[in-house]
Amino acid sequence: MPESATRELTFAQAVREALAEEMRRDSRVCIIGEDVAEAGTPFKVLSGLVEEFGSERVVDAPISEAGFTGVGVGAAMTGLRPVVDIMFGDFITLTMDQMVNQAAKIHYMSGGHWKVPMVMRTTLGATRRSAAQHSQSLHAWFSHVPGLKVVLPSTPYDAKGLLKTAIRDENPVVFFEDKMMYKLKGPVPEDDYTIPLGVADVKRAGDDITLVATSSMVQIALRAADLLEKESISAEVVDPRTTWPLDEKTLIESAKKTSRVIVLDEGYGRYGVTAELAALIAEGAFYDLDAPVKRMAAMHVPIPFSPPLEDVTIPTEQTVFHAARSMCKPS
Amino acid sequence: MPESATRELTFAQAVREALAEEMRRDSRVCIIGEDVAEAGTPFKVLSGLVEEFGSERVVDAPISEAGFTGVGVGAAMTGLRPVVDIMFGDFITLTMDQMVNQAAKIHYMSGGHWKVPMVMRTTLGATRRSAAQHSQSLHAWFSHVPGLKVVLPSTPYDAKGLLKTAIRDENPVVFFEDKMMYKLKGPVPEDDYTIPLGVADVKRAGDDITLVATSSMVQIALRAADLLEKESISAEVVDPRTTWPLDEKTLIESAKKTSRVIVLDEGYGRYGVTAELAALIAEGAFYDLDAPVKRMAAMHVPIPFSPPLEDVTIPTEQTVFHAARSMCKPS
Amino acid sequence: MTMAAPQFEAGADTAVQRDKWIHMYRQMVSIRLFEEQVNELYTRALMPGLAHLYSGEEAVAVGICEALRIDDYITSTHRGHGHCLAKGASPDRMFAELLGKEAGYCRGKGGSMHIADPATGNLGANAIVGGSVGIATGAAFAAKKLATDRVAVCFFGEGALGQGSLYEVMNLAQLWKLPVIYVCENNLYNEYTHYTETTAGDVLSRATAFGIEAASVDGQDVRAVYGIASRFVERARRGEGPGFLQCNTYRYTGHHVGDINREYYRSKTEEQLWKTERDPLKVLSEWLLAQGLAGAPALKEIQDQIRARMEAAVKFAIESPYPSVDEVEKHVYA
Amino acid sequence: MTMAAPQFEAGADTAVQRDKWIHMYRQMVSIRLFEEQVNELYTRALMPGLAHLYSGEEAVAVGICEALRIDDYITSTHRGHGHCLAKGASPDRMFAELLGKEAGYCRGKGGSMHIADPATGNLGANAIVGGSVGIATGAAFAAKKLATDRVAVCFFGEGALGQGSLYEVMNLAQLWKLPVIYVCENNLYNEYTHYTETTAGDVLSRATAFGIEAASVDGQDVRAVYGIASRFVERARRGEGPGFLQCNTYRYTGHHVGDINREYYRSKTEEQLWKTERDPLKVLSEWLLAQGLAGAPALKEIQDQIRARMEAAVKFAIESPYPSVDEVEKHVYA
Ligand SMILES: Cc1ncc(C[n+]2csc(CCOP(=O)(O)OP(=O)(O)O)c2C)c(N)n1
Ligand SMILES: Cc1ncc(C[n+]2csc(CCOP(=O)(O)OP(=O)(O)O)c2C)c(N)n1
Ligand SMILES: [Mg+2]
Ligand SMILES: [Mg+2]
Repeated sequence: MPESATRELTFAQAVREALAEEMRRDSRVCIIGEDVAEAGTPFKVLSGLVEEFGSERVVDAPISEAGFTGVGVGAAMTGLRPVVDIMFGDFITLTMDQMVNQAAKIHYMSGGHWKVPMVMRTTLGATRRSAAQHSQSLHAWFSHVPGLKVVLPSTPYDAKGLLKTAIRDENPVVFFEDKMMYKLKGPVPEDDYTIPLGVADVKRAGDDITLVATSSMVQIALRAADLLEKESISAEVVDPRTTWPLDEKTLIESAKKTSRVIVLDEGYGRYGVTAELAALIAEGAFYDLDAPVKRMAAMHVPIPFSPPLEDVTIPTEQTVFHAARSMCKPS
Repeated sequence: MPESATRELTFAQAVREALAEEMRRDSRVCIIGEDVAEAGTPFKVLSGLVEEFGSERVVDAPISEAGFTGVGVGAAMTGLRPVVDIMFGDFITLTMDQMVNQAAKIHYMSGGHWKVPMVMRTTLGATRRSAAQHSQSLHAWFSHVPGLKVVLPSTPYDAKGLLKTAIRDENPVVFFEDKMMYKLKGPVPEDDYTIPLGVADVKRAGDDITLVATSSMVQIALRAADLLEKESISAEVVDPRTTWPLDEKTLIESAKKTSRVIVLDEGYGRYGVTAELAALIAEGAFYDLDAPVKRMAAMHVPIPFSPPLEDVTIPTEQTVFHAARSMCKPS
Repeated sequence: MTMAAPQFEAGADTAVQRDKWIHMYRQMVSIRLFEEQVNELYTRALMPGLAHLYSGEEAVAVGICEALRIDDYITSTHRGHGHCLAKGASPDRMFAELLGKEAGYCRGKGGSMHIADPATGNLGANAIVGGSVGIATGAAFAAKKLATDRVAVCFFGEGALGQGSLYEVMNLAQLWKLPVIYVCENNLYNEYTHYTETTAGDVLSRATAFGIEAASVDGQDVRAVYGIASRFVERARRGEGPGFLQCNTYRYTGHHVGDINREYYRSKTEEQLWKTERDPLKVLSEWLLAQGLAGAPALKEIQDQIRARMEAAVKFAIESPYPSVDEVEKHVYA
Repeated sequence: MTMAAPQFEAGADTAVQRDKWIHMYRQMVSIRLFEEQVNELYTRALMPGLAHLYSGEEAVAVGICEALRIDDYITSTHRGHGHCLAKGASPDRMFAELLGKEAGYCRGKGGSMHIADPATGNLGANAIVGGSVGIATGAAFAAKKLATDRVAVCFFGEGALGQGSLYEVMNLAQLWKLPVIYVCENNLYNEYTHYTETTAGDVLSRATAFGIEAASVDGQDVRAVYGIASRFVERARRGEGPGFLQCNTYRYTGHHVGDINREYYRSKTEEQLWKTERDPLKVLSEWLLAQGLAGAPALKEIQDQIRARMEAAVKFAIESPYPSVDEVEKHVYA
């Protein structure tokens, strides 16, 4: 973290500040989405932006996710730098053609002649009692697609720095925010800063086991690490921060150092982010691992509404703690 | 394979026969898609079906993939067993909301009260010089989603038996056919038979290395095994046949037996099918593997049009042969 | 085309007619009081998550569903409690669902936005705006292929006019002459945005462009809704194809129960005007009184009965157990 | 509204006008002869994959693109060679692209269905039916925000009327008064299915429902297309919002070069009739001759020149090298 003065901001404030700064810096940056203007989105993440930048740059759209995502693609090709707001990550289903068949491929298909500098901001994360269509974490899909970059910030500091980089990037970038983290507070420098995409962050150093965690799971991993410390187990928490580009080196080095790894992600495990991370580490640290890489992710069920059911679908600090402990101290 | 008389059929004929037999068997089975009736689809897979079953059951639809997939979902809930035809796998982007937010979740969200017995048939596979929007293999996305089953047949025999099972299944099943395999011939029994979903098939037994391969990659793996044999390397080729349900046991047992594994899939490797298979095997056969599991899949680029470029994006018998040989006989 | 409320059907039995209107009154009161309890549950922090109340729009669901048979299908929305009750669901199992209890319609797995019930033809509420247009059209497709003479009604808010899939399925429905009726509940707002800011051109033309018969109706007048709905339903049942009905209505409270400060997007005066001038319960009860079909005490008694029923239903739900945790992995596959 | 071809503009310079029509004739001949070469390349197995020929539809692309400035935008389709040439692309680089060569517009990476060219405002052909409607609308959005006074034209076949995203973006375009023109090339067929089997209701109403000005025009008469297109383009450029233009036309050959036996979906008589009665080259050349604006030898000379140019372009493409294999991983990210 840079040395300038910092304040405590919430995750939502950090996102808003990143947008406001980039909009001041570059008049081509605009926002398109549902209820983004006066309402500032249901999570109030964008409050105040329309007041500063006007409704020409903070544009309320009809409920047409495919349509306005496509508008974002075309606008990005022709001189704007749109930030497209998809209210819930579950609605990216409606944008897959525009993101995958268009945005992701245009630069390549045109032999490098057109560029699509756009950002899609959307959410992930369960446990809000929002049921199966408002609780998914579908970032694995976009991570699978060449031409897209995928960002998963886990702190206010990372959110701000990564979002600014994403907006300045010349490619389509998908930025996933955990709904449950919007109120999380953390230090954010007052000065301008950015964080490069593709650089993992060791959120906590440790020796006995590596917890590779993304987005919402970083906080879970950090709390599990606290619990582990009380049992004299030293856990390293590594946050890739972007699933693409992916900082394979940092992940593998940590795995080699600790020789035990749990990978944690709130998406589904199967054919998901934990699969890639586990496969990568199992290959890259093959000769150093003392135990198989363990994957912890959303249970393979649609997210149920009923609270006691929903609560067991997602890894918690307790389940991570127990898993890590039994890897380190097999009974 | 059962003992009844067999004939040689092409993959396309096997698919057509499965559909015809199930349509004769059950009047609720119908087909909805673009150019499925008189045209019999661009690949002519459905030729003759409208003549036998009429345009009430083989229904030509407008170019509205989201719309008629949704119609399939609703029709499946209320008494039909629709087979929805999505001409190219690249167009599933348009159906993601209906498949993932609706079809996959309705049984669960309704507490088990509604069912969605539908099949989506679509394609995968590159090297037809069709460029980036007609060459993708996006089956990893659906494999990631609880509530869906995903079938990847690799021979005419499997195509017929698995499609019949898929049509009789009470859940939404996505059936991916490799475009390049439609003309592949193989023996198919004359009698009625089905193949359960979730049972891998050892396509060739071997001792030195396991090639786990899906769909189009099975033929590549078999040809590579032939080449390996000439070098006295005995390769086992295991075809999971369905990515969900997944026959983990057979995969892991083979890995334990040979202690070396290559996983092959024509989708993108990253965050894709090879990631899941590799992670699974690395975990399940952790103490038996002599080398890291090697993943071979589509290069992480949009599929280029230019033939010399397209050709290098997909594993071939040569690249698989070389990879396997160097795993077995490190130089 | 805007429809006026039908008067008594000439020559029909007056007592039967009266019972019908009184039944509709009961249904509307049920919805109103159900939603009052939901709000209460939210305020008392007894309900997990949020809910979108149907208060103010009762005449739409009731007017439409009374024109349907129990085996006809509906698809519903995030604002679905009204449709569900109007189609015949029981409040106790609905409250149980809202609280995530095993006795709920979906065993607690769906919650407010996903109530579904095969017994009343409810194909399910849907939390994706426009998410059910294909399902309703597909149910009509099956009804036609299976020759069951069932009809499907697709409820959606005017916000769903933004979703392209609506146009895809209207095209299919008209091409294939499917028995489906698209019911656009125009309550003026998509969440926090007035619909005129999101909706270009003319609403009915969006259906007539496909050759679909379309009409607008005063959604606060249950008799008007019922009248035009009956016409569309019978037409569809006869195989004459789909219909599109815009019901002009208003939601009394927030987009969801937590949407309390609404003045940045709509005025209190506007809300007040709808409540006092256009209240669907008032419109019907005044007519019933004026026609001498019911007296004030009888209507009061209906309200009391229903209030008691709702209180009992809430109690039932609160006291019901949650599903056991191993339910979580059931019903992923049939 | 169906538009007739404009006559000479009163008081305008006749020589200038003549040059304009002759230029359009050249452009149409270029497309026709380009496609002949493509078919030839396919038949001689020199072209990888397939291609969708624009023959028969030349007047649409040319009439529209002549109404545009070079810095205006177009998006195109799988049947895109005509749009590309009409917007000013050069045949040699197009053929090179069709053969997957490095000299191609996309360095061989796009092929027939993805030709794109910033220099002529070509945002790209698209192999997803309806896939570019958002892109064209977005280009108009940017033009408006950046106040460049550019206009975007979105070409699509009538098959794209089935795609919901078209309706989503038409709503946006009209709400935001964007300078975009949706050009529906109605050539009667979606692949192997007549469009009346896939298209309910009335085509123009699908745009007017959103308040968008819409017109139909004889797509075989380049002067008619040019006339109405100019009006729509100027209107859009003045900030008066989007337009929708249905151009009635016909593709002479198969859906793609490999679609040889077509009689199961359309008759040879129908094909013959369009070719003899409504050929766009013939319609324009007869008018030029009748008006005394050109003589038969001059027109013949144009054809010969262009044929020679196309042959040279094909030769260039055939002789050009493929990109080097390490290009495969370039341009995934900018
Ligand atoms: C595809 C999709 N986009 C956005 C949302 C978020 N959302 C929920 S309700 C709503 C507004 C719906 O307005 P309308 O359709 O008019 O229904 P109303 O709430 O007025 O009944 C929005 C935008 C959603 N649920 N689904
Ligand atoms: C989304 C999508 N669905 C289906 C296809 C396959 N397909 C390619 S062209 C075509 C027909 C297009 O018809 P139309 O839009 O009228 O264009 P035309 O070929 O007549 O110029 C179809 C169905 C596709 N490319 N994209
Ligand atoms: Mg509304
Ligand atoms: Mg056409």
